[in-house]
Amino acid sequence: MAARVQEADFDVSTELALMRQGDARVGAIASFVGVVRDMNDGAGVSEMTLEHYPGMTEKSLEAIIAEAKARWTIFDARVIHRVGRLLPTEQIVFVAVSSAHRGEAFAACEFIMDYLKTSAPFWKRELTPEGARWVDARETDENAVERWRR
Amino acid sequence: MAARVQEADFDVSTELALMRQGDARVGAIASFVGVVRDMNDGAGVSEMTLEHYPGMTEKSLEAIIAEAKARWTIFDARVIHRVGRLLPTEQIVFVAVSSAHRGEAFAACEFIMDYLKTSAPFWKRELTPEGARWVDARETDENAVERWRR
Amino acid sequence: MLKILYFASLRETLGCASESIDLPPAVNNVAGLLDLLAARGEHWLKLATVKNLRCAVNQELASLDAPIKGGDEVAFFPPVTGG
Amino acid sequence: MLKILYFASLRETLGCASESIDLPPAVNNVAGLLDLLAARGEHWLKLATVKNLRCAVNQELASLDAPIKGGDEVAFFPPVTGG
Repeated sequence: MAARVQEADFDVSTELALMRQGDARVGAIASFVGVVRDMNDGAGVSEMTLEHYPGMTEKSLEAIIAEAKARWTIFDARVIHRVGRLLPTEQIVFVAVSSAHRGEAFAACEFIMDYLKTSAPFWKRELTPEGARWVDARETDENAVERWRR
Repeated sequence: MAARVQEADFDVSTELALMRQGDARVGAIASFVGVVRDMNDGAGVSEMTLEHYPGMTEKSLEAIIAEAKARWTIFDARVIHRVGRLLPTEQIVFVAVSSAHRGEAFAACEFIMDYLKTSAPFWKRELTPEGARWVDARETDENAVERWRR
Repeated sequence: MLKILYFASLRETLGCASESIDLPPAVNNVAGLLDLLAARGEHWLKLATVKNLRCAVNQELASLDAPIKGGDEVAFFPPVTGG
Repeated sequence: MLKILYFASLRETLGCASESIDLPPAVNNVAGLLDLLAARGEHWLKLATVKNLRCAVNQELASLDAPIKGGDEVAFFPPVTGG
């Protein structure tokens, strides 16, 4: 599966090696890692819990990857998204795209992240000194995905 | 040093971990890996040798990183570029940028790659069935860097 | 039967993660289902008025006029915040 | 003394990786240096006519009218192709 949802951490080098080693056409791999910050919307964050919609999550990530492959000449695209309890500085999400040249890889990788942020069913709940709270969606994420509409 | 030139391979996970672990402000890391392809300009490539200009190389990479830091709100930016003999599917270059949010990280990472491609003194010589040849500069790389001019 | 799922803050507000209901013949889209649920009163009223309510029918994002029928899986949730 | 470096295909064509020369007083920019080198004849003539010649003065990219003086390090090379 090009998309995985898991509690366990992931190893970026391992994923990138799998994308390179089987395919000597690959000249470029753009990737992204989302990380838990210790601060959000002005409050300290000591931990975060990620909830998702099993079944729909995987389908929506696969659909985003398929759309990226339809738009750009890319070879492979992978997404790993963690769920459950996460601490600051821990990895949340990994997106990587391989292609012959870097332009397609960068564009498709950013596209996948922008769509994931607005259409994949994950929700963050963070623990602050004032208690637990659900993270609000960002307007900037809606603006980011708007760029790709056609 | 934020920029390293070396013959040895690099481990992306190790580099990304260093960028995350010391700084809980980091919410996003965009990265890029350039890879040796087994084909270029219509000819098979069995190996590649990278030459550089010691001294100027490091200075030019540090200058590109400084310019990226001046243009975007980013925390850390790293470049590793290998030199010497490399085989298809091997890693050539690594660029990574950390920031609070993904937009800055993606833009700065692509900016650094585009400038590296046109201004850092590296030269590729590849071995094909017809013998060794120096790789020609690509016009698309000049176009890519032109986007960032202001 | 219609399966309904609630996620994140909505699940907490409603005190319900999932339920299965008999779909009355008169209800044939998501908006109709929301009216049906709101008629339960109390915090269920919030469901129809919550800001930026998102909905999926059979695990695909859908709008309030999306058709539904017995056997479908309908999910309600706030805007997603992963990544 | 002026240090001159040649890289990549240019190094191979000229058969020279680096040299140190006495800079004549009349030569005060990169273009003047190229004329001086081309006057050696043979393959050195190519240096002044090579397509897309790039140049660095003291390890910074420079144009042909960049000033040079004794003690400087000047490098000539083809367009870069790393990354």
